[in-house]
Amino acid sequence: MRSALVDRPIDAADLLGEIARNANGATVLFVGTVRETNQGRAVSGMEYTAYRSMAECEMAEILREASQRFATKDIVLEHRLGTLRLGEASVAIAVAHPHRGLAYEASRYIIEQLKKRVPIWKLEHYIDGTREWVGAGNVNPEPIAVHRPEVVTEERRAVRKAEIR
Amino acid sequence: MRSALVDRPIDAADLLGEIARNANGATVLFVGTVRETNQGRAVSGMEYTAYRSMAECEMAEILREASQRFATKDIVLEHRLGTLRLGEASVAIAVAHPHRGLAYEASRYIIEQLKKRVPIWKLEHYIDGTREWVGAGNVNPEPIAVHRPEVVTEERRAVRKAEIR
Amino acid sequence: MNVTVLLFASYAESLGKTSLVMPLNTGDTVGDVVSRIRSLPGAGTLPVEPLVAVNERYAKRDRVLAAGDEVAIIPPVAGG
Amino acid sequence: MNVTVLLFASYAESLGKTSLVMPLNTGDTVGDVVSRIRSLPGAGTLPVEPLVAVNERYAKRDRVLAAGDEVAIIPPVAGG
Repeated sequence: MRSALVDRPIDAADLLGEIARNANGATVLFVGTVRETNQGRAVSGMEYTAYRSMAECEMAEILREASQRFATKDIVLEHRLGTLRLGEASVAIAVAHPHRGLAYEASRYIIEQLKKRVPIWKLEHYIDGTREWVGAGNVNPEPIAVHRPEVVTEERRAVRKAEIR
Repeated sequence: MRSALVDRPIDAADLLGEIARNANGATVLFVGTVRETNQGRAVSGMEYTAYRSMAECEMAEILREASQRFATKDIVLEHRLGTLRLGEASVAIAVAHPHRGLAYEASRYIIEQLKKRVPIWKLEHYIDGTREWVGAGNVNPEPIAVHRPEVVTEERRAVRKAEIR
Repeated sequence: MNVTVLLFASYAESLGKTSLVMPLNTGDTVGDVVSRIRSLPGAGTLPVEPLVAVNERYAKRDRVLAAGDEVAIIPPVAGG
Repeated sequence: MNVTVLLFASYAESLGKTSLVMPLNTGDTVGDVVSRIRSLPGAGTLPVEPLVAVNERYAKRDRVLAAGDEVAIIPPVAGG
Protein backbone atom coordinates (compact mmCIF):
# COMPACT_ATOMS: atom_id res chain seq x y z
CA MET A 1 0.00 0.00 0.00
CA ARG A 2 1.47 3.31 -1.04
CA SER A 3 0.19 6.79 -1.78
CA ALA A 4 2.17 9.77 -2.98
CA LEU A 5 2.04 13.24 -4.43
CA VAL A 6 4.44 13.34 -7.38
CA ASP A 7 5.96 16.12 -9.45
CA ARG A 8 6.70 14.00 -12.52
CA PRO A 9 4.55 12.09 -15.03
CA ILE A 10 2.62 9.11 -13.63
CA ASP A 11 3.60 5.75 -15.13
CA ALA A 12 0.50 3.53 -14.98
CA ALA A 13 2.43 0.41 -15.99
CA ASP A 14 4.78 0.92 -13.03
CA LEU A 15 1.81 1.07 -10.67
CA LEU A 16 0.40 -2.17 -12.10
CA GLY A 17 3.74 -3.87 -11.59
CA GLU A 18 3.96 -2.62 -8.03
CA ILE A 19 0.79 -4.40 -6.89
CA ALA A 20 1.04 -7.58 -8.96
CA ARG A 21 0.89 -10.75 -6.83
CA ASN A 22 -0.08 -14.29 -7.76
CA ALA A 23 -2.69 -14.33 -4.99
CA ASN A 24 -4.73 -11.78 -6.96
CA GLY A 25 -7.01 -12.53 -9.87
CA ALA A 26 -8.24 -9.03 -10.68
CA THR A 27 -6.59 -5.66 -11.10
CA VAL A 28 -8.45 -2.39 -11.62
CA LEU A 29 -6.59 0.73 -12.68
CA PHE A 30 -8.19 4.16 -12.72
CA VAL A 31 -6.44 7.02 -14.48
CA GLY A 32 -7.72 10.59 -14.44
CA THR A 33 -6.47 12.76 -17.31
CA VAL A 34 -6.70 16.42 -18.27
CA ARG A 35 -9.67 16.89 -20.60
CA GLU A 36 -9.69 19.29 -23.52
CA THR A 37 -13.09 20.72 -22.56
CA ASN A 38 -14.83 21.45 -19.27
CA GLN A 39 -18.38 22.77 -19.11
CA GLY A 40 -18.17 23.73 -22.76
CA ARG A 41 -14.93 25.72 -22.46
CA ALA A 42 -11.77 24.77 -24.39
CA VAL A 43 -9.01 23.92 -21.94
CA SER A 44 -5.31 24.39 -22.66
CA GLY A 45 -3.86 22.85 -19.49
CA MET A 46 -4.24 22.36 -15.77
CA GLU A 47 -2.22 23.41 -12.77
CA TYR A 48 -2.49 21.32 -9.61
CA THR A 49 -1.52 22.57 -6.18
CA ALA A 50 -2.02 21.04 -2.75
CA TYR A 51 -1.70 21.43 0.96
CA ARG A 52 1.01 18.84 0.60
CA SER A 53 1.48 17.46 4.09
CA MET A 54 -2.25 17.21 4.76
CA ALA A 55 -2.99 15.78 1.32
CA GLU A 56 -0.43 13.05 1.96
CA CYS A 57 -2.08 12.24 5.31
CA GLU A 58 -5.55 12.10 3.79
CA MET A 59 -4.44 9.94 0.88
CA ALA A 60 -2.79 7.47 3.25
CA GLU A 61 -5.91 7.46 5.44
CA ILE A 62 -8.18 6.76 2.45
CA LEU A 63 -5.99 3.80 1.49
CA ARG A 64 -6.17 2.44 5.04
CA GLU A 65 -9.96 2.72 4.92
CA ALA A 66 -10.17 1.03 1.53
CA SER A 67 -7.83 -1.70 2.67
CA GLN A 68 -10.06 -2.52 5.63
CA ARG A 69 -13.37 -2.20 3.80
CA PHE A 70 -12.36 -4.19 0.75
CA ALA A 71 -9.78 -6.57 2.20
CA THR A 72 -6.66 -5.94 0.17
CA LYS A 73 -3.32 -4.25 0.76
CA ASP A 74 -2.39 -4.26 -2.91
CA ILE A 75 -3.24 -0.64 -3.55
CA VAL A 76 -1.19 2.24 -4.88
CA LEU A 77 -2.29 5.83 -5.44
CA GLU A 78 -0.38 8.66 -7.05
CA HIS A 79 -1.57 12.22 -7.61
CA ARG A 80 0.52 14.56 -9.68
CA LEU A 81 1.06 18.25 -8.88
CA GLY A 82 2.29 21.07 -11.09
CA THR A 83 1.42 22.03 -14.65
CA LEU A 84 -0.11 19.31 -16.82
CA ARG A 85 -0.81 19.26 -20.53
CA LEU A 86 -3.99 17.92 -22.14
CA GLY A 87 -4.20 14.15 -21.88
CA GLU A 88 -1.64 13.85 -19.10
CA ALA A 89 -2.54 11.79 -16.04
CA SER A 90 -3.30 13.75 -12.87
CA VAL A 91 -4.18 10.75 -10.74
CA ALA A 92 -3.83 6.97 -10.95
CA ILE A 93 -5.14 4.29 -8.61
CA ALA A 94 -4.23 0.63 -8.99
CA VAL A 95 -5.97 -2.02 -6.89
CA ALA A 96 -5.41 -5.77 -7.06
CA HIS A 97 -7.62 -8.30 -5.31
CA PRO A 98 -8.38 -12.02 -5.44
CA HIS A 99 -11.89 -11.10 -6.68
CA ARG A 100 -12.93 -8.49 -9.22
CA GLY A 101 -16.01 -7.11 -7.46
CA LEU A 102 -14.03 -5.80 -4.52
CA ALA A 103 -11.25 -4.52 -6.78
CA TYR A 104 -13.76 -2.33 -8.64
CA GLU A 105 -15.40 -1.17 -5.41
CA ALA A 106 -12.11 -0.27 -3.75
CA SER A 107 -10.99 1.67 -6.81
CA ARG A 108 -14.23 3.63 -6.93
CA TYR A 109 -14.16 4.28 -3.19
CA ILE A 110 -10.66 5.72 -3.38
CA ILE A 111 -11.31 8.14 -6.25
CA GLU A 112 -14.60 9.35 -4.75
CA GLN A 113 -13.03 9.93 -1.33
CA LEU A 114 -10.02 11.62 -2.90
CA LYS A 115 -12.24 14.06 -4.76
CA LYS A 116 -14.21 14.76 -1.60
CA ARG A 117 -11.49 15.09 1.03
CA VAL A 118 -7.96 15.53 -0.23
CA PRO A 119 -6.83 19.18 -0.22
CA ILE A 120 -5.79 19.48 -3.85
CA TRP A 121 -6.88 22.30 -6.14
CA LYS A 122 -6.75 22.80 -9.84
CA LEU A 123 -6.40 25.96 -11.81
CA GLU A 124 -7.83 25.39 -15.25
CA HIS A 125 -6.23 27.32 -18.11
CA TYR A 126 -8.35 28.03 -21.17
CA ILE A 127 -7.23 28.57 -24.74
CA ASP A 128 -8.67 32.12 -24.61
CA GLY A 129 -5.99 32.94 -22.01
CA THR A 130 -8.28 33.00 -18.98
CA ARG A 131 -7.98 30.72 -15.96
CA GLU A 132 -10.26 29.53 -13.22
CA TRP A 133 -10.01 27.63 -9.95
CA VAL A 134 -12.15 24.56 -10.51
CA GLY A 135 -15.02 24.35 -8.05
CA ALA A 136 -14.45 27.82 -6.65
CA GLY A 137 -16.24 30.00 -9.19
CA ASN A 138 -14.56 32.51 -11.44
CA VAL A 139 -12.69 34.46 -8.77
CA ASN A 140 -10.26 36.11 -11.15
CA PRO A 141 -10.78 35.92 -14.89
CA GLU A 142 -7.57 37.81 -15.71
CA PRO A 143 -4.45 35.84 -16.58
CA ILE A 144 -2.08 36.59 -13.72
CA ALA A 145 0.93 35.00 -12.11
CA VAL A 146 0.04 31.89 -10.16
CA HIS A 147 0.81 31.44 -6.49
CA ARG A 148 2.30 28.14 -5.48
CA PRO A 149 0.96 27.87 -1.94
CA GLU A 150 2.46 24.48 -1.16
CA VAL A 151 5.98 25.85 -1.46
CA VAL A 152 5.29 28.61 1.02
CA THR A 153 3.52 26.09 3.18
CA GLU A 154 6.74 24.17 3.63
CA GLU A 155 8.49 27.37 4.73
CA ARG A 156 5.65 28.22 7.09
CA ARG A 157 5.81 24.80 8.65
CA ALA A 158 9.49 25.28 9.36
CA VAL A 159 8.66 28.62 11.01
CA ARG A 160 5.91 27.03 13.07
CA LYS A 161 8.13 24.20 14.25
CA ALA A 162 10.81 26.70 15.22
CA GLU A 163 8.22 28.69 17.20
CA ILE A 164 7.04 25.61 19.07
CA ARG A 165 10.58 24.63 20.08
CA MET B 1 -13.35 0.01 -30.42
CA ARG B 2 -11.54 -3.29 -30.84
CA SER B 3 -11.82 -6.78 -29.40
CA ALA B 4 -9.54 -9.72 -30.08
CA LEU B 5 -8.50 -13.17 -29.01
CA VAL B 6 -4.71 -13.22 -28.80
CA ASP B 7 -2.12 -15.96 -28.53
CA ARG B 8 0.61 -13.79 -26.98
CA PRO B 9 0.97 -11.89 -23.69
CA ILE B 10 -1.40 -8.97 -23.20
CA ASP B 11 0.29 -5.57 -22.88
CA ALA B 12 -1.94 -3.40 -20.68
CA ALA B 13 0.05 -0.25 -21.40
CA ASP B 14 -0.53 -0.75 -25.13
CA LEU B 15 -4.27 -0.96 -24.55
CA LEU B 16 -4.22 2.26 -22.51
CA GLY B 17 -2.37 4.01 -25.31
CA GLU B 18 -4.82 2.73 -27.88
CA ILE B 19 -7.84 4.46 -26.31
CA ALA B 20 -6.20 7.67 -25.08
CA ARG B 21 -7.90 10.80 -26.38
CA ASN B 22 -7.94 14.34 -25.00
CA ALA B 23 -11.74 14.33 -24.96
CA ASN B 24 -11.62 11.75 -22.15
CA GLY B 25 -11.04 12.49 -18.48
CA ALA B 26 -11.21 8.97 -17.06
CA THR B 27 -9.74 5.63 -18.03
CA VAL B 28 -10.57 2.35 -16.33
CA LEU B 29 -8.48 -0.73 -17.00
CA PHE B 30 -9.46 -4.19 -15.82
CA VAL B 31 -6.93 -7.01 -15.93
CA GLY B 32 -7.77 -10.61 -15.04
CA THR B 33 -4.78 -12.73 -14.05
CA VAL B 34 -4.18 -16.40 -13.24
CA ARG B 35 -4.45 -16.90 -9.48
CA GLU B 36 -2.28 -19.29 -7.51
CA THR B 37 -5.26 -20.77 -5.67
CA ASN B 38 -8.85 -21.52 -6.61
CA GLN B 39 -11.36 -22.90 -4.12
CA GLY B 40 -8.53 -23.83 -1.83
CA ARG B 41 -6.51 -25.77 -4.40
CA ALA B 42 -2.97 -24.78 -5.43
CA VAL B 43 -2.93 -23.88 -9.12
CA SER B 44 0.13 -24.30 -11.35
CA GLY B 45 -1.25 -22.78 -14.56
CA MET B 46 -4.25 -22.31 -16.78
CA GLU B 47 -5.08 -23.37 -20.29
CA TYR B 48 -7.63 -21.27 -22.21
CA THR B 49 -9.48 -22.56 -25.26
CA ALA B 50 -12.37 -21.04 -27.19
CA TYR B 51 -14.87 -21.46 -29.94
CA ARG B 52 -12.82 -18.83 -31.66
CA SER B 53 -15.09 -17.46 -34.35
CA MET B 54 -18.12 -17.27 -32.07
CA ALA B 55 -16.10 -15.83 -29.19
CA GLU B 56 -14.89 -13.05 -31.48
CA CYS B 57 -18.48 -12.31 -32.55
CA GLU B 58 -19.72 -12.21 -28.95
CA MET B 59 -16.85 -10.00 -27.79
CA ALA B 60 -17.52 -7.53 -30.61
CA GLU B 61 -21.24 -7.58 -29.78
CA ILE B 62 -20.58 -6.90 -26.09
CA LEU B 63 -18.45 -3.90 -27.03
CA ARG B 64 -21.20 -2.58 -29.29
CA GLU B 65 -23.69 -2.91 -26.43
CA ALA B 66 -21.34 -1.21 -23.98
CA SER B 67 -20.65 1.57 -26.45
CA GLN B 68 -24.36 2.33 -26.81
CA ARG B 69 -25.24 1.97 -23.13
CA PHE B 70 -22.33 4.00 -21.80
CA ALA B 71 -21.71 6.40 -24.67
CA THR B 72 -18.08 5.84 -25.59
CA LYS B 73 -16.24 4.20 -28.47
CA ASP B 74 -12.91 4.26 -26.68
CA ILE B 75 -12.95 0.62 -25.64
CA VAL B 76 -10.53 -2.21 -26.27
CA LEU B 77 -10.81 -5.83 -25.11
CA GLU B 78 -8.27 -8.61 -25.44
CA HIS B 79 -8.62 -12.18 -24.20
CA ARG B 80 -5.65 -14.49 -24.36
CA LEU B 81 -5.81 -18.17 -25.32
CA GLY B 82 -3.30 -20.96 -24.74
CA THR B 83 -1.25 -21.91 -21.70
CA LEU B 84 -0.74 -19.19 -19.09
CA ARG B 85 1.51 -19.13 -16.06
CA LEU B 86 0.53 -17.82 -12.63
CA GLY B 87 0.14 -14.06 -12.62
CA GLU B 88 -0.18 -13.73 -16.39
CA ALA B 89 -3.08 -11.72 -17.79
CA SER B 90 -5.89 -13.71 -19.38
CA VAL B 91 -8.11 -10.73 -20.15
CA ALA B 92 -7.78 -6.95 -20.24
CA ILE B 93 -10.42 -4.30 -20.84
CA ALA B 94 -9.59 -0.63 -21.23
CA VAL B 95 -12.35 1.99 -21.35
CA ALA B 96 -11.92 5.74 -21.62
CA HIS B 97 -14.74 8.22 -21.15
CA PRO B 98 -15.21 11.93 -20.50
CA HIS B 99 -16.66 10.96 -17.06
CA ARG B 100 -15.46 8.35 -14.59
CA GLY B 101 -18.81 6.91 -13.54
CA LEU B 102 -19.62 5.62 -16.99
CA ALA B 103 -16.06 4.40 -17.53
CA TYR B 104 -16.34 2.18 -14.43
CA GLU B 105 -19.81 0.97 -15.41
CA ALA B 106 -18.79 0.12 -18.97
CA SER B 107 -15.74 -1.79 -17.74
CA ARG B 108 -17.83 -3.79 -15.29
CA TYR B 109 -20.52 -4.48 -17.88
CA ILE B 110 -17.98 -5.86 -20.33
CA ILE B 111 -16.26 -8.26 -17.91
CA GLU B 112 -19.58 -9.53 -16.52
CA GLN B 113 -21.03 -10.12 -19.98
CA LEU B 114 -17.81 -11.74 -21.15
CA LYS B 115 -17.90 -14.19 -18.28
CA LYS B 116 -21.56 -14.96 -18.96
CA ARG B 117 -21.65 -15.26 -22.75
CA VAL B 118 -18.32 -15.63 -24.51
CA PRO B 119 -17.51 -19.27 -25.35
CA ILE B 120 -14.12 -19.54 -23.68
CA TRP B 121 -13.13 -22.35 -21.34
CA LYS B 122 -10.30 -22.82 -18.93
CA LEU B 123 -8.58 -25.97 -17.88
CA GLU B 124 -7.03 -25.39 -14.50
CA HIS B 125 -3.80 -27.28 -13.77
CA TYR B 126 -2.97 -28.00 -10.12
CA ILE B 127 0.40 -28.52 -8.55
CA ASP B 128 -0.62 -32.08 -7.61
CA GLY B 129 -0.72 -32.88 -11.35
CA THR B 130 -4.50 -32.99 -11.70
CA ARG B 131 -6.54 -30.74 -13.93
CA GLU B 132 -10.12 -29.57 -14.11
CA TRP B 133 -12.37 -27.68 -16.50
CA VAL B 134 -13.45 -24.65 -14.50
CA GLY B 135 -17.21 -24.50 -14.05
CA ALA B 136 -17.81 -27.96 -15.46
CA GLY B 137 -17.10 -30.18 -12.47
CA ASN B 138 -14.27 -32.65 -12.23
CA VAL B 139 -14.95 -34.62 -15.40
CA ASN B 140 -11.54 -36.22 -15.62
CA PRO B 141 -9.12 -35.99 -12.71
CA GLU B 142 -6.34 -37.85 -14.53
CA PRO B 143 -3.62 -35.82 -16.25
CA ILE B 144 -4.17 -36.52 -19.94
CA ALA B 145 -3.34 -34.88 -23.26
CA VAL B 146 -5.40 -31.77 -23.81
CA HIS B 147 -7.64 -31.31 -26.82
CA ARG B 148 -7.42 -28.00 -28.63
CA PRO B 149 -10.93 -27.72 -30.01
CA GLU B 150 -10.48 -24.35 -31.63
CA VAL B 151 -7.88 -25.71 -34.05
CA VAL B 152 -10.14 -28.53 -35.17
CA THR B 153 -12.99 -26.04 -35.33
CA GLU B 154 -11.17 -24.07 -38.00
CA GLU B 155 -10.69 -27.27 -40.04
CA ARG B 156 -14.33 -28.20 -39.56
CA ARG B 157 -15.46 -24.80 -40.72
CA ALA B 158 -13.46 -25.20 -43.91
CA VAL B 159 -15.10 -28.59 -44.43
CA ARG B 160 -18.53 -27.12 -43.78
CA LYS B 161 -17.99 -24.27 -46.18
CA ALA B 162 -16.81 -26.74 -48.84
CA GLU B 163 -19.96 -28.84 -48.25
CA ILE B 164 -22.23 -25.82 -48.68
CA ARG B 165 -20.59 -24.80 -51.96
CA MET C 1 -28.65 -33.59 -45.42
CA ASN C 2 -26.16 -33.08 -42.59
CA VAL C 3 -25.22 -30.71 -39.79
CA THR C 4 -21.80 -30.30 -38.27
CA VAL C 5 -21.78 -30.57 -34.48
CA LEU C 6 -18.90 -28.98 -32.56
CA LEU C 7 -17.86 -30.08 -29.09
CA PHE C 8 -15.57 -28.15 -26.75
CA ALA C 9 -13.65 -28.38 -23.51
CA SER C 10 -15.19 -30.87 -21.05
CA TYR C 11 -17.76 -32.08 -23.58
CA ALA C 12 -15.09 -32.74 -26.19
CA GLU C 13 -13.08 -34.64 -23.62
CA SER C 14 -16.04 -36.73 -22.44
CA LEU C 15 -17.12 -37.67 -25.93
CA GLY C 16 -13.54 -38.09 -27.16
CA LYS C 17 -14.02 -35.85 -30.18
CA THR C 18 -14.28 -32.17 -31.06
CA SER C 19 -16.70 -32.43 -33.95
CA LEU C 20 -18.95 -34.83 -35.79
CA VAL C 21 -21.20 -34.75 -38.82
CA MET C 22 -24.75 -35.83 -38.10
CA PRO C 23 -27.54 -36.68 -40.56
CA LEU C 24 -30.54 -34.35 -40.38
CA ASN C 25 -34.22 -35.01 -41.06
CA THR C 26 -36.47 -32.22 -42.30
CA GLY C 27 -37.85 -30.30 -39.33
CA ASP C 28 -35.19 -31.49 -36.88
CA THR C 29 -34.60 -28.99 -34.09
CA VAL C 30 -31.68 -28.15 -31.83
CA GLY C 31 -33.37 -30.32 -29.19
CA ASP C 32 -33.46 -33.32 -31.53
CA VAL C 33 -29.74 -33.05 -32.25
CA VAL C 34 -28.93 -32.64 -28.55
CA SER C 35 -30.95 -35.78 -27.74
CA ARG C 36 -28.96 -37.75 -30.31
CA ILE C 37 -25.66 -36.43 -28.96
CA ARG C 38 -26.68 -37.38 -25.44
CA SER C 39 -27.21 -41.00 -26.54
CA LEU C 40 -23.56 -41.31 -27.64
CA PRO C 41 -20.98 -43.08 -25.43
CA GLY C 42 -19.35 -40.69 -22.96
CA ALA C 43 -22.15 -38.12 -23.14
CA GLY C 44 -23.18 -38.67 -19.53
CA THR C 45 -21.79 -35.27 -18.47
CA LEU C 46 -23.96 -33.36 -20.94
CA PRO C 47 -26.94 -31.76 -19.25
CA VAL C 48 -30.42 -32.37 -20.71
CA GLU C 49 -30.52 -28.81 -21.99
CA PRO C 50 -26.99 -27.60 -22.67
CA LEU C 51 -26.31 -24.20 -24.18
CA VAL C 52 -26.31 -24.49 -27.96
CA ALA C 53 -25.17 -22.13 -30.69
CA VAL C 54 -26.21 -22.38 -34.33
CA ASN C 55 -23.89 -20.69 -36.81
CA GLU C 56 -22.08 -18.90 -33.96
CA ARG C 57 -25.20 -17.50 -32.28
CA TYR C 58 -26.92 -18.87 -29.18
CA ALA C 59 -30.08 -20.69 -30.26
CA LYS C 60 -33.18 -22.00 -28.54
CA ARG C 61 -34.09 -25.67 -28.22
CA ASP C 62 -36.96 -25.42 -30.73
CA ARG C 63 -34.86 -23.80 -33.47
CA VAL C 64 -35.33 -25.79 -36.70
CA LEU C 65 -32.03 -26.67 -38.35
CA ALA C 66 -31.07 -26.44 -42.00
CA ALA C 67 -28.53 -28.37 -44.03
CA GLY C 68 -25.00 -27.16 -43.41
CA ASP C 69 -25.78 -25.48 -40.09
CA GLU C 70 -22.94 -25.47 -37.59
CA VAL C 71 -24.33 -26.63 -34.24
CA ALA C 72 -22.07 -26.03 -31.24
CA ILE C 73 -22.75 -27.61 -27.87
CA ILE C 74 -21.41 -25.04 -25.39
CA PRO C 75 -20.14 -26.18 -21.97
CA PRO C 76 -20.46 -23.69 -19.08
CA VAL C 77 -18.33 -20.78 -20.24
CA ALA C 78 -15.40 -19.70 -18.07
CA GLY C 79 -13.65 -16.82 -19.78
CA GLY C 80 -11.99 -14.00 -17.95
CA MET D 1 0.27 33.56 21.61
CA ASN D 2 -0.14 33.06 17.86
CA VAL D 3 -1.54 30.67 15.28
CA THR D 4 -0.35 30.29 11.71
CA VAL D 5 -3.13 30.52 9.14
CA LEU D 6 -2.56 28.94 5.73
CA LEU D 7 -4.44 30.03 2.62
CA PHE D 8 -4.61 28.10 -0.64
CA ALA D 9 -5.70 28.35 -4.25
CA SER D 10 -8.59 30.79 -4.78
CA TYR D 11 -8.48 31.99 -1.15
CA ALA D 12 -4.74 32.71 -1.36
CA GLU D 13 -5.33 34.60 -4.58
CA SER D 14 -8.22 36.65 -3.19
CA LEU D 15 -6.38 37.61 -0.03
CA GLY D 16 -3.06 38.08 -1.84
CA LYS D 17 -1.13 35.86 0.55
CA THR D 18 -0.61 32.18 1.32
CA SER D 19 -0.12 32.46 5.06
CA LEU D 20 -0.31 34.83 7.97
CA VAL D 21 0.40 34.76 11.68
CA MET D 22 -2.54 35.79 13.82
CA PRO D 23 -2.64 36.64 17.54
CA LEU D 24 -4.74 34.25 19.60
CA ASN D 25 -6.75 34.88 22.79
CA THR D 26 -7.31 32.09 25.27
CA GLY D 27 -10.41 30.13 24.25
CA ASP D 28 -10.44 31.32 20.65
CA THR D 29 -12.07 28.81 18.32
CA VAL D 30 -11.73 27.99 14.64
CA GLY D 31 -14.85 30.09 14.11
CA ASP D 32 -13.22 33.13 15.76
CA VAL D 33 -10.17 32.90 13.50
CA VAL D 34 -12.35 32.46 10.42
CA SER D 35 -14.34 35.57 11.37
CA ARG D 36 -11.16 37.59 11.65
CA ILE D 37 -9.87 36.29 8.30
CA ARG D 38 -13.18 37.23 6.68
CA SER D 39 -12.78 40.83 7.82
CA LEU D 40 -9.52 41.20 5.86
CA PRO D 41 -9.43 42.99 2.49
CA GLY D 42 -10.12 40.59 -0.40
CA ALA D 43 -11.84 38.01 1.79
CA GLY D 44 -15.20 38.50 0.09
CA THR D 45 -14.98 35.12 -1.63
CA LEU D 46 -14.61 33.20 1.63
CA PRO D 47 -17.86 31.55 2.70
CA VAL D 48 -19.12 32.13 6.24
CA GLU D 49 -18.20 28.57 7.16
CA PRO D 50 -15.30 27.41 5.01
CA LEU D 51 -13.68 24.01 5.50
CA VAL D 52 -10.90 24.32 8.05
CA ALA D 53 -8.09 22.00 9.05
CA VAL D 54 -6.11 22.27 12.26
CA ASN D 55 -2.69 20.63 12.24
CA GLU D 56 -3.53 18.83 8.98
CA ARG D 57 -6.86 17.37 10.10
CA TYR D 58 -10.33 18.70 9.31
CA ALA D 59 -11.70 20.49 12.36
CA LYS D 60 -15.08 21.77 13.50
CA ARG D 61 -15.99 25.41 13.97
CA ASP D 62 -16.08 25.16 17.76
CA ARG D 63 -12.62 23.60 18.04
CA VAL D 64 -10.59 25.60 20.60
CA LEU D 65 -7.16 26.54 19.29
CA ALA D 66 -3.79 26.34 21.06
CA ALA D 67 -0.62 28.33 20.55
CA GLY D 68 1.33 27.13 17.51
CA ASP D 69 -1.63 25.43 15.85
CA GLU D 70 -1.55 25.42 12.08
CA VAL D 71 -4.96 26.53 10.85
CA ALA D 72 -5.65 25.96 7.16
CA ILE D 73 -8.62 27.47 5.37
CA ILE D 74 -9.51 24.91 2.74
CA PRO D 75 -11.18 26.03 -0.52
CA PRO D 76 -13.49 23.55 -2.25
CA VAL D 77 -11.16 20.65 -3.06
CA ALA D 78 -10.78 19.61 -6.69
CA GLY D 79 -8.30 16.75 -6.86
CA GLY D 80 -8.49 13.94 -9.36
